[in-house]
Amino acid sequence: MPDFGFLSFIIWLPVLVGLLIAGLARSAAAARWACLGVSLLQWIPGLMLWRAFEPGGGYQFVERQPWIGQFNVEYYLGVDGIALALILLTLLLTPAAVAAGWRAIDRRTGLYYGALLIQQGLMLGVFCSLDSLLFYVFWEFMLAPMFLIIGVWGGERRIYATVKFFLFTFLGSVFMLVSLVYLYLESGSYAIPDLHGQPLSLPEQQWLFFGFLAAFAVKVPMWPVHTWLPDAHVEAPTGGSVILAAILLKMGGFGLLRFGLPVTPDAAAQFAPLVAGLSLVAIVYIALVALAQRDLKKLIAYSSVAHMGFVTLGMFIPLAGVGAEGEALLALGMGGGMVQMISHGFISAALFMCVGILYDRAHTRQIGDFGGVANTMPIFAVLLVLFALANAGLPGTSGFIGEFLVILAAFRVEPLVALGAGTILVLGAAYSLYMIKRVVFGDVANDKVAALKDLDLRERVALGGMALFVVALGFYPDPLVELMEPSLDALARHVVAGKAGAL
Amino acid sequence: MQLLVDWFPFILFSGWSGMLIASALGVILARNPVHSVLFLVLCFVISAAIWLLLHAEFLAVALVLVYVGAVMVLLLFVVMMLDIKAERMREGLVRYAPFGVLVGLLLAAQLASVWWLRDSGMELLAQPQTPYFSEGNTRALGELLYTEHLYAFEIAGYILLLAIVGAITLTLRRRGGLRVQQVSEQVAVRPEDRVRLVKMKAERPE
Amino acid sequence: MIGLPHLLTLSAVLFAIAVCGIFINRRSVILLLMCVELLLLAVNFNFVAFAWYLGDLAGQVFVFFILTVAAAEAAIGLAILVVLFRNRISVNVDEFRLLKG
Amino acid sequence: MRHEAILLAPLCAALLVALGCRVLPRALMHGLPIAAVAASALLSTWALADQIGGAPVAVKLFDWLSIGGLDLSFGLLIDRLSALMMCVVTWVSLAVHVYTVRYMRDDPGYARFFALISFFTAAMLLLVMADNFMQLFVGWEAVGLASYLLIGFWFKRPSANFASLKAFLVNRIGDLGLLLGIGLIAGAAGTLDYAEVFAGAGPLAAREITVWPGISWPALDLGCALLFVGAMGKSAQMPLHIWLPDSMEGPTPISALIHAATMVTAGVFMVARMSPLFEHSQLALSMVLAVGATTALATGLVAMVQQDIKRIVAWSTLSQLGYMMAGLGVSAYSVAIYHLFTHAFFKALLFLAAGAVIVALHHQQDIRRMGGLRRRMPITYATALIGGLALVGIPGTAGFFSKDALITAVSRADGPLGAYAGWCLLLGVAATAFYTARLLLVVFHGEPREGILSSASAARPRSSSGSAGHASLEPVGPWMLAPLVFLAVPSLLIGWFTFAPVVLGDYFGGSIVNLPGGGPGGGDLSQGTLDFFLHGLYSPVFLLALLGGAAAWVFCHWRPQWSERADPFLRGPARALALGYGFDRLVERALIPGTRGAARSAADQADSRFIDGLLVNGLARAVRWGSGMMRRLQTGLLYHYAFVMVTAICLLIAWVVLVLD
Amino acid sequence: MNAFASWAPMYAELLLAALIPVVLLVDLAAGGRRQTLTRAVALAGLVLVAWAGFEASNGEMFGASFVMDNLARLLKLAGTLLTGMAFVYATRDLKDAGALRGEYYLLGLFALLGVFVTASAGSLLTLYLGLELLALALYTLVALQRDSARAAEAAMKYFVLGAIGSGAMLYGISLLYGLSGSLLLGEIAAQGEAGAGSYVAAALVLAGVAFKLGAVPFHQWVPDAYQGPPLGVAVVLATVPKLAYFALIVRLMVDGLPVAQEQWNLLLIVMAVASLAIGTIVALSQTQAARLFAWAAIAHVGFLLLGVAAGGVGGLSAALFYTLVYILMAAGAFGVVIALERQNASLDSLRGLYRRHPGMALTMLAIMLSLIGIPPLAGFLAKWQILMVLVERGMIALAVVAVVFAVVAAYYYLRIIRLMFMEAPEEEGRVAPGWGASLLLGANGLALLVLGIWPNALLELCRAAFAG
Repeated sequence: MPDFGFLSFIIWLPVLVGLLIAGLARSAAAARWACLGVSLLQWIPGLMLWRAFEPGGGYQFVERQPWIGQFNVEYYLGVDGIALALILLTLLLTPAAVAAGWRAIDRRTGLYYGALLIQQGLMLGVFCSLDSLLFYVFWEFMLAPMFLIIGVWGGERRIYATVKFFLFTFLGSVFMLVSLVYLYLESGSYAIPDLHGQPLSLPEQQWLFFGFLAAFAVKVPMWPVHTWLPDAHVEAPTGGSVILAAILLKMGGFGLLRFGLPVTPDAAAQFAPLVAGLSLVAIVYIALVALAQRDLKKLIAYSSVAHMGFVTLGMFIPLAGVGAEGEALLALGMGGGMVQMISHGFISAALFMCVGILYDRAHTRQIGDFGGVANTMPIFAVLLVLFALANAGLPGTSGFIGEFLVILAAFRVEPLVALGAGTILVLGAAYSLYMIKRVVFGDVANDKVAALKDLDLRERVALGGMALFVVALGFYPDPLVELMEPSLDALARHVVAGKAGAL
Repeated sequence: MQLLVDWFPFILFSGWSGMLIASALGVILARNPVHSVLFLVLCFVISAAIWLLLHAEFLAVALVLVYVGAVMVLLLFVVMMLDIKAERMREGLVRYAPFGVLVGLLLAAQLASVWWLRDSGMELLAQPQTPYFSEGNTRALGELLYTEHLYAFEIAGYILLLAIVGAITLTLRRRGGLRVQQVSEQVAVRPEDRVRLVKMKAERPE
Repeated sequence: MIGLPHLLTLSAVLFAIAVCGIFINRRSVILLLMCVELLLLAVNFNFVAFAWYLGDLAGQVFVFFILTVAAAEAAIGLAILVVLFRNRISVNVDEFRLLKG
Repeated sequence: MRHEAILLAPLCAALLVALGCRVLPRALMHGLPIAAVAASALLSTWALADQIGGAPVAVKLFDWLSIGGLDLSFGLLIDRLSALMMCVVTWVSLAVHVYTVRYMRDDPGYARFFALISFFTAAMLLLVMADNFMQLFVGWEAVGLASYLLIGFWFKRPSANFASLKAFLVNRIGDLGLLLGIGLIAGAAGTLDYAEVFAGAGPLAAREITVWPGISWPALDLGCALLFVGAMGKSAQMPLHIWLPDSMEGPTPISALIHAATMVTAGVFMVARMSPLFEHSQLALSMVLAVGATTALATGLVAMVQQDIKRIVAWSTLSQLGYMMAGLGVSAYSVAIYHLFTHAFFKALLFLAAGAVIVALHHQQDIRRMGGLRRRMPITYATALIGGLALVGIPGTAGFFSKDALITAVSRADGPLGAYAGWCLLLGVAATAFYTARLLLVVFHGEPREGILSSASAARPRSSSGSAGHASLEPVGPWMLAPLVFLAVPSLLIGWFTFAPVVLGDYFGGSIVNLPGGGPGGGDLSQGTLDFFLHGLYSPVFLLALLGGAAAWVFCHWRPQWSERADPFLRGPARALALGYGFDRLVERALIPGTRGAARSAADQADSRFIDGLLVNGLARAVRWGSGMMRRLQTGLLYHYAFVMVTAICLLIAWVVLVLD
Repeated sequence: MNAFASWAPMYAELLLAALIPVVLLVDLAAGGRRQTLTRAVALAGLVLVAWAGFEASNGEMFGASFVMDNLARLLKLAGTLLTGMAFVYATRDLKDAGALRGEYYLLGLFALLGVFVTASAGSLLTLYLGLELLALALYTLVALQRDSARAAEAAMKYFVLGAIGSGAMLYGISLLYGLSGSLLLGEIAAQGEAGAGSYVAAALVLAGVAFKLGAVPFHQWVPDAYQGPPLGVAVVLATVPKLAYFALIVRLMVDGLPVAQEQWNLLLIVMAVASLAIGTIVALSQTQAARLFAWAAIAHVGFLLLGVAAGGVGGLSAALFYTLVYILMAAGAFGVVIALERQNASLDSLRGLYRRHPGMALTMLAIMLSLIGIPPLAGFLAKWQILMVLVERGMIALAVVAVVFAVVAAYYYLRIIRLMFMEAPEEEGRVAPGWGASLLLGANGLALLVLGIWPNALLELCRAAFAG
């Protein structure tokens, strides 16, 4: 691949076009189409990146320029398999998010689509950054468009929700900033590879780890700092929910893989039981909470928390019991977590779109207001059932793989943890299918349901595409895993080796 | 006798100090603002006297001329002009006086104790160096002012200019601060000039 | 003999009186202006004392400028007072609490 | 390629029908799946033929993923065990497909139904042909999915929705066990490939798993127990059996295919498939035996008092699954699989016959409203009779060979558990005979109960189209009768050809492992088929069967009033049986409300009120309160400000003088 | 020419000093159109002053009582720029308030001269005079709206408290003089003798500095002084003087005090944290724009004092960067509120601004995000540098406290964003701030972004101000 800065291109194209749309778009249609066009156009460089990427080749497509010379901050981009997987996820799902708001967003359209595109660029920036300050820049600035998306186009309590979202995540990430600053002063560099290599004593690692954990745990979100998520989701417009659930949450997991584990491996191992324990609570307890929800979006939001619990569980439970085969085990767990993230990206995005479709038509999200949707919206019903089942971790859908791998990894360390995590098999099915039972099945419940219209072409394409990915990934995840595996292996080796001994 | 000669400045100083403090207290405690002003004048005069003991003759004279002669008169003028009466001040004063006295004593004690109790970084009771200028205080000051401190002198000029501009700006009223009836305007008034109907949403206080 | 500590103590006492005058006074604003003058007088005492003690005229020069500034300050202060009086027909400190919170 | 085709043909048919459900002509809607399944069945038979005298075939399909030292892939393993299962699955499926053409004729979800049963067939084949644990699990869940969707096929019915959800969730509990078992094996063996795991079973048996610091268990004891939990869920062993009776809410062909012949036997198949592992764990085998034997008797007794024709057969299925499990529990894998094999035919037959009756009676399912159908539906009656005889195990029928062999094998087991199991199975035979005879007598013999039907028909909307009584029986037609006949033949005769090689001989070869020191197995039950048949005529089993049948005849046909006279004595037990021992009540009154309550309190109290309300918003409120308080300090009074400043100056000086110095 | 060249370090002051009487005369002479003309002359003059600031060479004059160095140059240029911005922003508001007189510009220039003198002060005397020049100009400015009781009250409070503050500082200065025997800062620093007297001096000086900056517990004048006068005055108050006060800290406390920095550091830290906490928390419940900005300013002062407390070239340059960026943000924020044409604007007047003027709302968005400290806006870099020096000095706990309050502070900035974008406007109709103000506002917002993305030049300038 030539030296053309593909990463810069995919980051800045949407940001610039987004600014243009936000500032200049006079008609709603123009904003919409421009946004969709750019988000689809982004697939081309994405595809090229994927084709040109060599798994096992370390960081690739590296762009490196000095940025703030005085503090050795660089404009340093590059991707490994982990980042690339998430980049592809982002690229794939943005058009879906655009499509989700096609009709529902009827005021300040330009600003909305502009914000959406900017958001995409910033998210890609997070995944591409190899300089930790650059990472932080993208990471934080992401809050702004999302704040607007939820706050301007959200539901009734949108202000409460969006402020909560902003403050919660902001509070988490400032601790990360302190950690980064400390690391810079230790190593003299903000470059992530340098931070990985920086030897640190155990007490240092402990503090730094908590700094990182604060940022990423909120984003993931882990129990008990998850309460912003249901509110944000319930109030966000569909497109915002899609972005939020599908990509934004993944940054937490990505951050842990980029910083939490490799920079402070020994502390991560030391606190692994804690994090794994919190993840387990998230899985079991939040699944129960989801079971009791009456609002569709809240249900899916809580289910997101439970599923993201698998991500953190997969990353940390192997560390709690690293033995002779620790590297392999850690790679397994992290791989499970990564696949879970990708899969959850598609599934939750699709589920939120489904809810959005119902909401656009019936203007309610209460489960009790529906019933027998299958009678009036058969195609929709089929897709919703598919996604619900995928959400319940049915094999053959992508939802299964991550949970499967994580449970395998967990069992090797502690069978009882695997048992606890495995309850998602039952509880996940319970809340997903109980929802299906009440919403989709049964006789037509009321006039609202009777008046529902089935999916139009745009919705069919969007949801169908995602269904395709969910199933395809479920049956053939090998390309995805192959993409990430060398990076995960290297990461696992690095983490298991630890760094406190180097001092 | 020599003792008396040696101690005479000190005795003077002690007496004037006592009077100074007393009249300073008078400034803040007097019932009538006019009395306060007069106490303040007394303060300045006593201070000028003390400064004479310290070989600051020009400043002593300037203090009396500038302060007593100009500033204080101005003050007195304003007090008279605004016709401020001395009334109902006591209740507040009495209620809060203990705090005030406490804090005041504390502050004075702190500022002063430094020089008596601790190693302040100076040999305090050493002999002062008198006289420290040869050809008269005024001349010495003048030489300093127009050479070394010329820059400061110019700035001071600007400060005075500012004071003039400021005082005039704030107080000079060319236009009608006077409450004059404009009959024509009153006749020509329309309802919408006076009453504006504003739509307001009921809002919950945050 | 007059020692530096005596002078410094005197100025400290004056300073304290001036400062206290500002906050125990609940009557008229004009007293505040007087207290400010008193405050500057206390400082002047310090400078004069130090100049005398150090044998350095710079202290007296400083006092000269302080006097100048104090005069300017008095002018501005009185102007503000006049503005205030014109608006409120009062100089009671108690009544000036439009701005708070 | 032909091996892959077995799997792919029904899958493709399912996809095509699903995608084309709005455009395909009706003939293709059923034609495609039937052709695909037929092809699959023929190819399976070919594969079986290959296997007899041939070596196992392994086909690698594709790599699924490989990470952390774990290589997972899809592949097919066709050995004698799976070939036999493939034949069972495809042939029964074919029969059911054909039957469905008439059965679902008027249903709006015609295409959906065909798509789903074809999909089910493919999923079942995936499970059966798996060459590794992961794929087994995928198939396992896929058949569960098909079952879920088919039980809830009539999604407008609340009862069907409830039943499907229940089925899926109960199955998921079992699946959890299976998944954990797989996890254990992956951890202990480092691979999920059957061949590699089984080859390493010996060393695996010596390993211990630390469950909690300080507590260790032998790896295979725990692993096999967990796997068996999976089997309990899918094969509906007590106490995870509760979903199966309710699953009768689905259309009858489904009950025949999924909930009688194939899917529910997946657990039995799985245990047999894992025989190399189970053989190493006496504990797990004992568990299998105890659960199986208990289920066999207890659910058989329940079947005696049911009134719904499909539920009788469903409870009967539970009982028979218990028999199979019991057989597995004594290491008689081949016998158990053999019973699975024969049971598939005769139980599918019984279900399809029941379905024919139901259709004929305009979807009437209560046997108290049937009667005297013998003459009106002779073919159905004849085939049902064959199925019934086979189920009871009348010597000479297919059921006889498998069941008698099973009981014989179990009765040889040692120890109190063995004795308990033996008695359970024996008494179960009497119960089987009773309910089978009762079913046949009440439905086909006696007089038609017209009045009852007509009054009931008004109550049941689906049957309201037919006019009163049997006078207007809905004709069932050849599409339904052909499968009945097709299944009746093997139900009656197949034992004669297959008993010797499968049970007595070494048909399964290496696909099933019996350790020398293990249970009795099935190899030396008899000298030969005829010998076994003759012995059967004298065996207590046959005697008990006759007794049970006679009792049914007396109470249900000859002197029904006697049962009323016995009522005071039997009411209590009968009620317990009718309730299925109260498992459902426990679930409905304790488990579901309990979970719901826990969920509510977790959501409302712990999450909303405590974490979000008290901690998150409480903090925000506290800050805001503090803001209001501090704001008051800004009084607006000049002297307050000055006082604060001067005090602060005092403090500053005090600080520097006292602290710093 | 030669004679002229010898004045090179003072070019800016000379030009400004010349400008003031010119503006005064123009204002007197110009009659009816005078505000516009006065403003034009003042702005043109400021351009010249800025140019002179560039041209002026480093050096000392008048026996080191005047010092021109990199720091002074940077502060003067910033002051000139900010004064010009304030003039442009303020005009409309003052006109509405009936306080637009030529004297406004004149007093602004006086204040700027005060800033210049303070920034270049090399002796206690010039420092004091500069501060007083500035303070007297500000007192007058606050009272400029003569018919407003609020303005007069604010002016009186500011004046009296300011007198206490500068009195305390002056008292400290007198002690400094007495202890060292010199008025020149360089000589005082060289004494370097610590004793109880110098501690008291340091405490008093610190009190004065804290008062000027508005640090807790000397902060109470700030909200009242911001809220009382018209916004056009508040914008000056909030921006330009901060530069002088920063110079004051550096010249007097860092360079001048004979007491080692460690000894008053703790006090500074206590004040900084208290400012952060109280400023942030009280700002949460404010409803008036100016008052909110005032409390927020107190919090920001806490942040920059932390940088000073960390000390060293790093700490001071971080604090300088913070100051410069902060006043830019404050100017922009006031500029937007002024453009809304509401006297004593309550925050509600920002409602629905996006609908009334999208460009201005976006500008305000950038400013608010910058104030919160969201990268890549300049406000983030400012906070980040402070954090770096804190962590570098091992004050990690302080860094954590600072960022936590930054998060709390986000709440009230978010409220402004919320009002602009998520609420319906109180009144319809487009906001028309005039082309000059619009252009400048846009540039102001953009500057924050540009400085955030390409901060190297400013960073180098800030560093050069101390490293040289």
